[in-house]
This record gives sequence, C-alpha cells and structure tokens, in this order.
Amino acid sequence: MNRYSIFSLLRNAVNYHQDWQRAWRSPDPKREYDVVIVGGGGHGLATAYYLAKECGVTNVAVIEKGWIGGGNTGRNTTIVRSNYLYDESAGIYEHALKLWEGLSQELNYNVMFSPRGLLHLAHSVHDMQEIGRRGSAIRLNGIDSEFLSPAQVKEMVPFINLDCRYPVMGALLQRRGGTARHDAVAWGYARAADDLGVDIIQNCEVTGFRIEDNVVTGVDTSRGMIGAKKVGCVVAGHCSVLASMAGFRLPVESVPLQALVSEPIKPVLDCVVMSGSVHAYISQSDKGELVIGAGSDLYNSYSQRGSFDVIEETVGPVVELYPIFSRMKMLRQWGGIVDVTVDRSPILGTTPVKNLFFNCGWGTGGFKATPGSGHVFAHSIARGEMHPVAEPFSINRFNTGALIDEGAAAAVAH
Amino acid sequence: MLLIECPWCGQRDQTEFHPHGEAHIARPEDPDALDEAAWGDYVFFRKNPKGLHYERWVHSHGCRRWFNVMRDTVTDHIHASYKPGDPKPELPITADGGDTTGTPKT
Amino acid sequence: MYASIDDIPLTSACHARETLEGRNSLREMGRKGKLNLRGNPGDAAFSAAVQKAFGMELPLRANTYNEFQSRRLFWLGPDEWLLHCDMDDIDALTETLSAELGNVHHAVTDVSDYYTVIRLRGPDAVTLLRKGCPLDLHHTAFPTGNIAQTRLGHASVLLHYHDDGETWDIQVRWSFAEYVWDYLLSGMRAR
Amino acid sequence: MSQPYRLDTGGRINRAKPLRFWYDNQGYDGFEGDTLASALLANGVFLVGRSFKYHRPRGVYSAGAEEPNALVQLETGAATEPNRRATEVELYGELNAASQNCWPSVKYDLGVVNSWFSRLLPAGFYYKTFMWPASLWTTYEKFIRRAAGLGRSPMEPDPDHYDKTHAHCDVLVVGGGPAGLQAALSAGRTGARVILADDKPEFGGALLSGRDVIGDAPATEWVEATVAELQGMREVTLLPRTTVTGYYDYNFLVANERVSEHLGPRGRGEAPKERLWKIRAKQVVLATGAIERPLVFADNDRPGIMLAGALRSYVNRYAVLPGRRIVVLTNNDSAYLAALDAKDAGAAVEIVDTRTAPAGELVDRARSAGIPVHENSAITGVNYRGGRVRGVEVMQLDSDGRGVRGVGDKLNCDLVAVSGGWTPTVHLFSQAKGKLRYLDDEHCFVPGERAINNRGFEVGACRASWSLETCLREGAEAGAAAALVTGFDRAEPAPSPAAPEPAQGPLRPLWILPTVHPVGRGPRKHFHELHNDSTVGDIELAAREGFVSVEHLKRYTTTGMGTDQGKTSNINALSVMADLQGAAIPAVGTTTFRPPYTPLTFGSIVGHDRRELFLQKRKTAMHPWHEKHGAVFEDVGDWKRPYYFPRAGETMHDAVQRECLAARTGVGMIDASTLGKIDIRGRDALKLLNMVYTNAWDSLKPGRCRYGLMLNEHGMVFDDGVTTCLGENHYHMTTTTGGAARVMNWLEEWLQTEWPHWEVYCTSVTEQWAVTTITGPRARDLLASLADQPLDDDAFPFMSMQEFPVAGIPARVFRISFTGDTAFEINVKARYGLALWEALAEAGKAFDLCPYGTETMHVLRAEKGFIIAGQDTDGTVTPMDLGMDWIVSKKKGDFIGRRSFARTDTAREGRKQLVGLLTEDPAFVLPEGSHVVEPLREKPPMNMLGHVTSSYLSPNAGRSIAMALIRDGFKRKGQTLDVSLMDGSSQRVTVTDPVFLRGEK
Ligand SMILES: Cc1cc2nc3c(=O)[nH]c(=O)nc-3n(C[C@H](O)[C@H](O)[C@H](O)COP(=O)(O)OP(=O)(O)OC[C@H]3O[C@@H](n4cnc5c(N)ncnc54)[C@H](O)[C@@H]3O)c2cc1C
Ligand SMILES: NC(=O)c1ccc[n+]([C@@H]2O[C@H](COP(=O)([O-])OP(=O)(O)OC[C@H]3O[C@@H](n4cnc5c(N)ncnc54)[C@H](O)[C@@H]3O)[C@@H](O)[C@H]2O)c1
Ligand SMILES: Cc1cc2nc3c(=O)[nH]c(=O)nc-3n(C[C@H](O)[C@H](O)[C@H](O)COP(=O)(O)O)c2cc1C
Ligand SMILES: [Zn+2]
Repeated sequence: MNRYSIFSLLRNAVNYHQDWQRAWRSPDPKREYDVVIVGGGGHGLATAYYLAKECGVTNVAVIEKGWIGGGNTGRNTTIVRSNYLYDESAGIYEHALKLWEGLSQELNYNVMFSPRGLLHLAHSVHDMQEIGRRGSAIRLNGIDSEFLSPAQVKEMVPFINLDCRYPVMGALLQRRGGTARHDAVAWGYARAADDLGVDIIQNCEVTGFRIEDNVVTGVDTSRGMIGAKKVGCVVAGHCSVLASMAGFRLPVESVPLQALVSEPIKPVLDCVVMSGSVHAYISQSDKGELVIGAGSDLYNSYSQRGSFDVIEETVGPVVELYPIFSRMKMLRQWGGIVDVTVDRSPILGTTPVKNLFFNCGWGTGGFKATPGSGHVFAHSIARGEMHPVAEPFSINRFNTGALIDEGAAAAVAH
Repeated sequence: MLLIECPWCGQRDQTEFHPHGEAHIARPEDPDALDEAAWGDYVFFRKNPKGLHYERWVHSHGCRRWFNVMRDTVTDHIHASYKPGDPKPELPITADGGDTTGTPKT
Repeated sequence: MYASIDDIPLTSACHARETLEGRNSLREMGRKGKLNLRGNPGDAAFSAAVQKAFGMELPLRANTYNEFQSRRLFWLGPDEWLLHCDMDDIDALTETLSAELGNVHHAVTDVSDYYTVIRLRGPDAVTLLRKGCPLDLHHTAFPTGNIAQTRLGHASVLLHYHDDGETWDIQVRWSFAEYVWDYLLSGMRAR
Repeated sequence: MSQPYRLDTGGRINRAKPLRFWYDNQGYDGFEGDTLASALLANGVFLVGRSFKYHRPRGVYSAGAEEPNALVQLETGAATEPNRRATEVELYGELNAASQNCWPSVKYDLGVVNSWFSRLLPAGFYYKTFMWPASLWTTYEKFIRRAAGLGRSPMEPDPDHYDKTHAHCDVLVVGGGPAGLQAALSAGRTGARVILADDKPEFGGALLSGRDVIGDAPATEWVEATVAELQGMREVTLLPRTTVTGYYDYNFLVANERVSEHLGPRGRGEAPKERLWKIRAKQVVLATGAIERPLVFADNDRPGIMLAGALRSYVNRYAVLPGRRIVVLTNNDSAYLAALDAKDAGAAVEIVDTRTAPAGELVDRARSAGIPVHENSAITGVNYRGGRVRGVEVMQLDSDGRGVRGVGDKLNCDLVAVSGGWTPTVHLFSQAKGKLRYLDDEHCFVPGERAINNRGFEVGACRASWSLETCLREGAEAGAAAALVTGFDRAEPAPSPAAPEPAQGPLRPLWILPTVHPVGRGPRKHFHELHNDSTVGDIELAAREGFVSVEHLKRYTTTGMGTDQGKTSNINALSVMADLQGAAIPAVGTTTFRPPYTPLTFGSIVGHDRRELFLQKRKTAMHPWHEKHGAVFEDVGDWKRPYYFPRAGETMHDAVQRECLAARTGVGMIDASTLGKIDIRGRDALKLLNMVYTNAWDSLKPGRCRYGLMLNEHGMVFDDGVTTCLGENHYHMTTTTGGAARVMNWLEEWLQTEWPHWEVYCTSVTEQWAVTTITGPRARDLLASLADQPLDDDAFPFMSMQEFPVAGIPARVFRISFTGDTAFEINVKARYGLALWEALAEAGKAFDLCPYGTETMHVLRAEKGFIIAGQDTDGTVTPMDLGMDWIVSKKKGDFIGRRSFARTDTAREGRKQLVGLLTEDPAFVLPEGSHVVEPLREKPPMNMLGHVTSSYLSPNAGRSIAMALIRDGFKRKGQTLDVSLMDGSSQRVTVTDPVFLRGEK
C-alpha cells in the first residue's frame, strides 16, 4: 500500500499523479472465506478491517451489492457524538468516539473527523428535563457534557433566533462531538482492510444463505455461491430482507430518511446544532454547504426517496431557528433507507442460525458508531460470542423486554 | 408523494393520512398461551418486506377511518386500498393487469 | 351575574373580528348548534330514527350532506355524521333522537362548542384555500354544494362550498380557528 | 464607451428602458430584458468569478440554468443572496452584484496561489494529507473551510415574504419552447386544465435565441400568437419565470415561481418574492429541451470561452455580440448556426471542426459566408491575458482523435464558442424514476420507460428530437394525447406548422480534445467540470485509484456536486470514464438525478408557514384573562398554558411559592381546559375501558369517577387520566394534554381494526369543554358561593361528578383532585369558559382566590406523590415500577400490555422504581435529571442508580422534595445515597416514599 502523506503527495505531484495505486483491489471472489461480511457500508468495512487487524482473521470478504459506501454511509448527515442516555448506549457510542479520535492516523486516511462541538437545543420544560437527565448521565459515564444557557448558545451561533416558536431555553453541548467525512470513512476502511488481505467485492448481491443443520455455510450471490465459515450481515436498511432469506424476522422497519444540502457558502456555522422540538439538524461541511437532516417518513419503503412534505417540515424549522437562512437555497435532497427498531437502539449479535451474525437497527443514527460497531462486531464474530460492549444489544431483548429505549427517553435520533 | 385512495372519501393527498405499520396482525386471542418469543414476535417483529406490503393507514385529516393499503415498497406504487376486515387482495388486482388506484394503464 | 348566558358567544380568538381585505371577507359564524352522530346506517331502525328526529335522511355518500329547513346533516364517515342546527334546538333534537333510538346502538354528542365555522366569501376564495389545502377545489372537481373533510395548513377542516358559488364555510376545532384565520389573511396579502 | 458589445438592432431587449446597475461597485448600463450576464457582456465584462478550488478566473459560460461559472453575490445586507447565476438574474434598475470567492478582487485574487499548487491538489488530496500531527487537523481544517464555500450567507433575517400554493391540473407542461407550447395549445383547446411552466421570463424556449422560421414568418411571431391564444383560455394557467424543480411520485411536481424577483428588492412592493407551486397533475408533458454539451480542451475554462448556443442567445436574444473575433469549436453542425449568426452580427468568425470532412448545407453556408473552417482540428491551447481569451492554438487531430500533429496554428480571437452536441434535459424525467435509454446514434441519454406512478409524455429536444418541425409535431400530439387520457374526448393535435431549416449531419463522437502533452500530464488543464474545478486528469486519477463506479467517481472528484449539479459536465465525465474502462457509456451509467432541478430558496419552501404560522398556537377560552393578568405561558404541545402568574416584582420562584401556599391554605384556581376529553358510548364501552386501562371498571356507577393508567402492548405506561361514568354505557374520559390526540387514535385504531364489532363510539370533546379547577381548603366555600347545591362529602363525595349550574352556567362538576386537596373541576361549554373563570375570579376575591399555573400544579401534585405521565414515566416504566400495583387488576382478565409483565426483564427484581428523595439540605433543590450514584466517587465514571424525575421547593412541605426512578428503589427506602451534580459537587439524599404531604384526599 502506498502510504499517504504530504511527502507522497509531493512525490506523486511531480509525476502528475500517475503512480498512485488502487485504494483497494477488485478481486474475484474466492470459493470460501473464514468470514464473509455482507454489506460494504462503513460498519461492514470496519468489521472486516478489525477482523483482519485485531482478530487475526484475514481470510475475509466484504460482499457489496452496489458500490461500497453507497448505502446510508454515503447519505447521512455525518453527525458524530456519544452523548446517549443509557449506559449501554454510552458504552458503544463512546467506544466509537474514542476510535474516531485516532481514526485518520490509524487508517492512514484523512476521514476529516471534526470535533467542532455539538449542541442539542431544549425548547420546553420537558426538553430541559430531558437534556438535564441525559447531560447528567453522560457526565457520569465519563463523557464530556455541558449545559449552556440561551446566552451561551447565542455566543456559539450568533444568528440563532432564541425567541422562536418554542423558545430556546438551554442546550446540551458535547464538545467532542462533530462531523466526519462520510465517504472517506468507507474508503479509508476499505483501503486499510484491503491492505490486510480482505477481499472487497462490489457489484455482488447476496441472494440467499446456505444453511445446513441450522449452521450457515455460505452465501448465494449474483456472482455465484461463496462458502463461509461465518457470516456477518451488516446491511442496514436491507436487514429484514436478509433475515427473511435466513428464515427469521427482525423487530425493524425500513423507512425513508431524507437529508438536504444548501448551496456552498463561506463559513457561518461552526458547530453542529440539533433540535428535537423545532425539528432541525444542521451543520456546515468543510466544502461549505449547509448539511441538514430531515425527518423520516413513517411508512416502510426501499425507494431511497421520501415525501416532499418532509422537506417542507424540515426547512420550516431551519428558517424558524435561523431566519438568515431564508434566502439560502436547497441544492440537493436525497433519501436513505434506515432500519429503525422500536427502542431506537441497534441489534448486534447472534441469530437463530449458527455462525450467522447480524449487525443492524442503527436506524437514523449509526454513522457515528461506525468504528465502534465494527470493532466490537469483529471481536464477537471472531470469538463466536458477543463482545461485552455489544452484549446488551442482542435481539433477545425484544422478547425479554430489556429494551434500551433511547427513543422513548430522548426522542433524539441522529 | 403518494396519492392514496381512502376507501370512503376517494383519492386524497398523502398529507391527509398517517401510516400505522403492517396490517393483518391480529391480537392474540390468548396472550398467556404464547411463550415469550411468540409474544415478542407479536409485539415487535415485522415482515418489513422489500416488495408488496400490506399496511394500515388512517385518513387523519378526513374521515378518521383506518384502512389497509397494498403497496410495493420498492416503487411505492399502491396496488389497492381496502377496508379493514376485507380480505387481503392479491396481485394482479384486476383481470386486465391494471389496478384500482386510477393509474391508467399504458 | 349575566343577564342571560345566551348572550355569551363562543369564544374563539377571532370572534368579533371581521376582516375585509379587498374583495374577500372572513367572518366567524357565532352561534350554531352542532351534533356529532354515530350509528350504523345499515340498521334500518337507526336510519329511520334519524329521519324522524332530524327531518331528513342520512347522507350515505362521502363528501355530501342533506338538508332540512335550517339544518344540515354532513357525512363525516361511514358511521359518523354532523348536524348543524339552531343552537336552541340542540337539547330537543338530542332528546328526540335518543328517544327514537332507544336501545339502538348510537352516540349523539353535542359538539357545538368544539368546532367553530369561519366563513370565507369572495372571488378569490379558492385561490386562498388552496394555499393550504391539498384538495382539488376547481369547480369541476369541487362543484358548489360539495363538502369535504381535508386539511388547511396544519388544521383539519370541514369545507362546505355553498350553492351561491362564492361562500365557503370552514369548520375547524376552535382552538385552531385563529391559526386558520391568520393563514387565510396571510394568503390574502400574498398576491 | 457604454455597452461596447451591444448590437444596435435586434434582440428582445427594450432599448427604451435603460437600466443602471452595479457590479463590483462599478456602474454599468443595460436594458430591460437583459440578464445580468448579458448586460455584463454588453459592457465588456468577461471576468466574473473565481473558481471553487484553484481560484482560476472564470467568465460567463452559458445563457441559462446550466451556468457553472458566473455566480455572483446579488445585492447586499438583508437582501443579499450568494451564488446567483448571472445568466438567470434578470436586470432591474440599480441591481447591485459582486463577484465572490475572491480577495481582494476578482481581478487580483490571492486565492490564485491555490492554482500554483494545483499539482498538489488533485481530486481527493485532502484524504491523503493533513493528518500529521493529529492535533493540527482542526487548524488545517479552518483553512480548508475558509477556502471552500462560494458566496456569503445573508446575516440578517429575510425581509421578503413568500407564497405557497397547491394546484391541480389535467396536463402540466414543463417547458415553453416550441414543443411545450404546442402541447399546451393542443391540450388547452380541448378545455382541459393546463399549466404551462417555463423557467424563463418569456415563453418560446430555443426559438427566442435562434432565427428560426415557422410557416413563413419568424418563429417568434408564432410564439406570440400561440401565447396569445393560450392566454385567452380560461382553464390554462401560464407560469413564466417558473422552474419546475422536483418531480415526485404520483405526478406531484414542485415548481418555483419567481413572482417579483426580477423587480429587485426595491421594486417589489408588497408582492411575494417567490411562490412555490405544489402541483398534482393527471398527465405531465416534459418539454424541457436540451443543454449544450461542451468540448473539453486544454485550458477550456478561460473567460471568453462559452457554449455556442449561448453565443446565439447573446446575439439574437440579448443583442450582445460578446466578441469581435470569434473561434467556434465544434464536433457537429449546430454550432455553425452560431457561427453564422455571429458573422451576420458583424464578428470575424473561424470554425475549428473536429470532424475530418464536415459537409452539408450548414457547412456550405458557412463557407460561402466566408468563414474559414479548420477541419479535423482541435484547440490545443488558449492564450489568456488581462481577463479574457486573446487567441487559441489549433492543431490537426490524429486519425483516432487522441493525439495532435503538426505545428500549432495561432488564431487570434477574443471569444471561443464551443459545442459538443446536445444533452437532453432529462432531469425531471429521471427524478421521477423514469429509466433512461442511451441513443448510440445521438450519443445521449433520452427518456425510456416511465415509472408506473408518473404518467405523461416527453417531447422535443428533451428526447433528442432536434428538428423544429418534429418538436412542434411531437408537442401537439402529446398535448392532445394527454388531454385524451384525462378524459377530453375531443382532443386533437394542433396542426403542426412547417418549419423549414437546414438539415444537420452527424457529429464526431469526440469530446476530450488532446493537446501537446498527454491529457492530465502537463500544465494545460482539461476541465470537464468547471464549477468544482474537476479535470480529466482527476477522473483518470480516480480510475487509477479504483473509484471507477460512477458514484465513486462523482464523490471522489466532486463532479456534478456543484450548484449546477453538473448540467454541462456530467455527460463528459461519463464518457471519459467509459473510455478509461473501455466500456460503453450506458454501462458506466449515470449518477442519480435528484431534486431540485435548480437550487430552491428555503423561504419559498416554507412559504406562509413561518413566524406566526409556523405552528398553530392553541389557546384556551380563558386565554384573554390570562394575558390580561400577566401570565407567563408555557408551551405544552401546541397549547399555550399559563406557567405562573407573577405579581409586580416577583420572580418565577416567588410567584410559584406564593401560588403553592395559597392553593393549599386558601383556594387556588387553574385552567385545565387543555386536558384531552373523550366521550365514550355504547354497550361495549366498559369492555373498552377494561382493555385499555389496567384496573377494573365494572363496578363504576353513574356519576362516579375513577383514575386509570394506560399501557402500550409492551406493558409500559403511556398516559393516565380520570374517566367518569355519565350514565348507562356512557363515559367521559380525560387524558393528558400532550396525550390527547394519541389516546384518541389509540382507542379508534383498536376499535376500528381489532374490535370492529364492539358497540362503542368515541367522540373527542376536548374543545367542547372549558375546565376550571379550584382547589384548596376554601374551594368548597368558593363553589358554594356560586352554586346552589349541597357540596359536602356526603352529598357530593370524592370521585364523583354532578351537573348543576355554577354562576348560572350549566356545568359538569367533577370532585376529583390532582392536588390531594378538596378540588372541583368545573367543566362548562367552551363558550362559557371565560365567563365562568371571571365569575370565579370575582367571587374568589372574598376567599383570596389565587390563580395558578402549570408549575404550581406540578409542585402541588408532587407534594402528594402523584405522577405525571411523560415526566415521571418515560415509556420504560410499568405501573409496578411506579409502586402502583393497586391499579393493576389481577382478576379482570386480559388488558393491553398485561402479557408483557411476565417477560423475563419486566418481571425481574431490581428494576428502576419510583421513590421520593429528600436532600440532607432541605433548601437544596436537586436539578431534574440529575442522577443518584453508588458509590459516590471523586469524579466520573460513576455507577448510576437512576435519575430525579421531578424536583421542587415545596413551601407546603417546608423543604425541597424530589421524585426519582432508581434501581431497586422500593427496597432502598430509608437508605442514604448520593446525587452527583453537573458541577462536580454532590448531595446526600434519603430515599423515601414519594408522598411528601399527608392528609386530605
Ligand atoms: C439521511 C440520513 C441521515 C443520517 N444522519 C446520520 C447522522 O447524522 N449521524 C449518524 O450517526 N447516523 C446518521 N444516519 C444513519 C447512518 O447513516 C447509518 O446508521 C449508518 O451509515 C449505517 O451504516 P451501515 O454500514 O450499517 O449501512 P450502509 O452504509 O447502509 O451499508 C449497508 C450496505 O449493505 C449493502 N447491501 C444491502 N443488501 C445487500 C445484499 N443483499 N448483498 C450485498 N450487499 C447488500 C448495501 O448496498 C449497503 O452498501 C443517517 C442516515 C440517513 C439515511
Ligand atoms: N441540434 C440542433 O440543432 C438542436 C439541438 C437542440 C435544440 N434545438 C432546437 O431547440 C428547440 C427545442 O425545442 P423544445 O421545445 O424541445 O425545447 P426548448 O429548448 O425550446 O424549450 C425548453 C424550455 O424549457 C425550459 N425548461 C427546462 N427545464 C425546465 C424546468 N425544469 N422548469 C421550467 N422550465 C424548464 C427551458 O428554459 C426552455 O425554455 C427546437 O427549436 C430545436 O430545433 C436544435
Ligand atoms: C454530508 C453530505 C454532503 C453532501 N454534499 C453535497 C454537495 O455539496 N453537492 C451535492 O450535489 N450533493 C451533496 N451530497 C449529496 C450526494 O450528492 C447524494 O445525493 C447522496 O450521497 C445520496 O446519493 P444519491 O443521491 O446518489 O442517491 C452530500 C451528501 C452528504 C451525505
Ligand atoms: Zn376518508
């Protein structure tokens, strides 16, 4: 692998960049792998990377039906934070955040993780109670969290309309939260995994599982059967489709979640601002566009679209909170299919089929978990039992009732 | 933006409605007879199909009636709307291959 | 303390406002009796009782109403109707109906104060309504005499297009009346 | 000289209306009918912007929506807007625009250093660097951020307003060129409801830029006649200046009308700036035309290089001849029209044609007009100086077009017009999930199969029908067919007039022109994408590094991600990638077309739904009184509820303490109208109550009330309230304010879908009743003073309801209590709500009546340990967790949520349970949300047992009180624990019962 650095960039510039190698190979699938990861999103690629890097399992393939990073990894609003309410959530998201903090160096790929600070606005007494509780829980989990007064919010975002419908009463700040460059995450993991021998196989759709005596032995794909000792499914919005191929169901609904960007402008907004009550999520990317998360439609869909009224209901709050953006223009809107669980927490774990593992249900907020999720999932697959951080997220909780109900408690998703 | 046929009021804009998830999930007659897994399945687990989906909608800004819709989750095409209690329709909806949503065949 | 409580109007925030903006007018229609009726139209006893009590048949088609003297009976759902009548008739009508119905399954509920009616008149009525209403209100799709339950902005409304071709009654929960009123006013300004 | 490049005659500008405007603080003159771009060109302003990444100087490249370069900051102050395409900004008097992304000026831009280092900045360079030392990334990033972006956001609230409307039609025609006009005409003549939208101020499309003939008159006369006829049709709506930006499912289209934008911020008056149309069409005819495809050659981004079709527009439409010596570079015949028009307008013109032996009518015409044609040639370099092109270098092409030979010919020129053919504008078709087809002969994508939900037709240049006659005919046929499908039987195509024009021959499928060094490997740059400064070399690099999927290519090189969304560049990027892969273009595929077609103003998306109308504010019948008496309001859902009633000089704390005391010692009064209320009737009403509540309802007698908890099927509390038996099979249910709609829907959904045969009807009566609650030791006396009714416990016991007049107003009075004291909830018809409240206030003077708000209500109920669903519960709490086992019937059989109690986790010991907490320091009020920890440590992490759900200073208990959900709470009663606070300090607390005041009911 070419190492990336300013020196390699200089060296290659001389030669008009003719000598750069492929970031990852494009191999034909082998007949069998120790582990097949289905789904070449950030989570799948990270899983493969950590399998190879930390678990010594290098005979690994990542099977992607389209192009890597083309699922939700490539279409999310890139918000990274770890300020979740429950200990279990804080555990996995903070695990991820710690990995984010050194990820560019680890992967030798600049994923532009940018801890520019993340605000959650509170607009009602109820919101204040919610951030009060969450802020306190986060701090006690050893994670940074601060309360801000409206005046302090105004200092960070001078043009915010504090006195909007549902006035801003306060905010919760996680300074270590921020954004990262979504595509680079997929590419960086792919490149690093490939370098460790992982085969990344694109344009290859898994169409079924080979299961013998309730043990998975391989996957059928659009490019033929591929044998596998273990299979990890990390297909986000498509998890129910894969589960049904393996003969079980999931407590998941796949719904469209939309986002939009404005035209690029010079820096005006230097932190991420989220609000549940005046429903808007906004940040400004390094390229200059305002990146705005919309709500999800409530109906199931695999169309990667959504309804226009969701866009109206997203831009409305943006203009309410930031009246200066009224003359800004929407450049592009798009949708992804998110796999939403009832408790808004992910599912990681074993399944009714032996050696078949699922990692899904990240819904509207799994980008931030990418490194952590891949890390603990890799360890779980390699060991055949769940990593302690992943343990609480077993699918069994929907039977026992041990939900990790981030949705009920916080109603903040991203 | 869907155009949904309320079985009573007729075709209306999607924004008059609210979706309520998968249809045809009957509440178990005797919940106690179900083991934890079966009960969990009823409460939380869904088909979530890629393709034909039978789902509930309510005409919330109209007649406030719940009804069922048969929709393809890939194309978002609605094949049929029908009243609760009516049998699940199957494809094709009509003999000539069209459907009941008023979408002309071409 | 009050000479007669009948003097007290329905208190929605826009009562007593009457706005004329150019050619169009808005007015909240003070006292009007409203009864919500539920029952099974397939049950002959129910239909007959309604006929007898209200003096008209149940409208059975969606988006229609029947009328008798000053009363109008609107279709709201396959088992739900709304009667507009004189406020003073409310108690009598309720009693008559209940007596007629006896044991027949039904519900009749006074909702006179639940809803209010805003009357919009003028040549631009359709233009104003469609700013917030996704229904096709063109005269070919929504002829005079039509009614529909639909949406105006965030509010659920019952629209009634009068036979005169220029009057629209917008029935709305009165806590949304001010919103609907301002919505229409704001539309008037956006020419 | 003023407007040195303006032609004396012709064009569609109004020479009688000169307009003064400002660009980069310099005054210029133009005319009504100009765009900012045409006016700048008329004045000889060629350099109008700096590119995104390398800050290369850029000029006007097109004459329409596809403009990648000429982006300006329009106006200043509150009216400013970034990134406006000068080609679409109509000129108005005193227009004020400035160049962007440059400092100190567009001519001398320091950012140009980027271009000196351009070799270091290939696609994706930032992924490869800025990683060391890790700590410096945020510093690097600041510079990256500052370098990126283009224009500037306004910094003041928008002074304009916007309109928004729904619309319906039988036929929506998008695009008002010849094809669209014919379609609208044919459909309109049937009487069908037609909307015709075009993004330009005038209908006519390409006809306004050419010199076509229809019949035997100039085509513009036909346009005028057609528009006049359409204007006369009652059911036809003409929307000029209206861009259809999105095509969503079921023929739902969003269009943005620029109502008064062309009048400028000072000329707008009261008019909305823009209007958003949400159109539901039965049929959609797409007549969106085509966008010219550039040729990509060495240094093809210099100011003074523009599309050939744009040159035609400037000459014919705007009467601007933007060059005196013009070189037309083409691989097809259509550019010859530009050459001829420019020549006729007085320019010296030469043509560089990549085809080996161009021939045909147009080529002959050019030659006979004295225009030299350089065959089999390409531009290999550009001489750029002082803000515009000065000349080009032309060389002969190799036989395969991949190399050049011979010595470069230097042609002097001040303008280069390029054409690589045309790309059908399939954006909307494709947004609507239509499948594209690739036409090998025409080298372009055209609409193929439509998506099932989006019906209609495509006509004219947007389906690669290039001849005017075909466009006219297709339009007419589609218009008629669309009307026919929607039920207009008399539909007939409007007659298609003859439109003689010279035939055009085939193009040479060569778009990337070689230069003296291999493309991408030398100083001359080939920009396939002007907007984001993406070069052919970048594509090659992407391919080399494995970013071969077209979607990876896009994201790695940012091709097509600019404000123009690659309207001119995407197709060339595809062909380069196809070439590199040895694949056909359709095998490479396109990226996804997404709305909007051109950027869409947020304000317009919002329309009226802003400020006061952003979200309805619901107010109770008593609201005017509250306002008059200085209430501070709390938002509870949509409702405005009095939070507290401060007296002069009081803080919230003061007011709440006073209200709490008054309500306990005398009598308090609160507006409780917002509680949800449901009238339930029918033989099976009881069955319903028994299913949705946890307790048993069978024994409830008429006139009696009972409290209930509602669970979801998961066994968790989601609402609570009191339900009263009004008579046989007749109940009045109340819900929380926030839960009103949810509970109503909950009941209806069960009834309609699960138990349709049950005989029970639910009717919402929330707003029917205005509710005033009076509470406290003197409440009974107060009520007695207004009601002629025995009110003692025997006559009117706790948990019962009676109907009697209060202050002469018929009322339903409920003797229920959320304060634990004697209380009466007086329900009157909404219209009497204010009168009753006023009567109570008046009569209350004798009793020191104290109106109080929601905060006091919260304190009072907490003093008695009553929960608030949604505050002391959060969707994870069972009745047992609340210590409310007593409300869960063991006998009545099934109810919703019951089965879930028996699940492993729900049935286990040690769940979080609701308890009271008393701080060691009685004056200290625990912040709500703070956590009880065990053990307390110096600093986090700490093991959390649970959190404080409610916490107040209770004047009646004489101390602070709190409720908390903590692990194994019931067993911990009596224990001392610690609460760790945000500031690092902690408080000792004792776990208690959550009832802090005893006595009364
Ligand atoms: C609009 C939007 C905004 C969001 N905003 C945020 C945010 O701000 N912060 C945050 O943390 N999260 C956010 N999310 C959620 C986040 O994007 C996802 O949770 C996360 O990216 C999931 O990553 P993944 O790798 O699991 O899935 P994906 O990236 O979706 O990868 C799954 C892959 O599986 C492939 N696949 C599917 N089926 C098959 C098959 N049969 N065979 C082979 N391959 C298959 C897919 O093609 C896809 O590439 C957002 C999501 C959306 C849509
Ligand atoms: N090779 C050639 O010579 C050649 C090539 C292209 C076009 N033409 C000529 O161009 C004309 C094509 O006629 P036509 O009617 O198909 O197209 P047109 O270009 O004349 O008209 C299309 C119109 O649609 C508008 N438009 C595009 N997208 C829109 C949107 N989203 N919303 C609103 N308006 C939108 C455009 O601004 C334009 O006014 C013919 O005269 C044809 O001969 C010739
Ligand atoms: C964080 C982020 C920033 C984006 N910025 C841009 C942008 O500047 N320009 C653009 O055209 N698209 C931008 N996109 C959207 C992509 O073009 C694309 O729409 C998205 O990745 C979904 O893919 P699809 O539209 O191909 O389905 C951005 C997407 C994300 C997730
Ligand atoms: Zn309906």
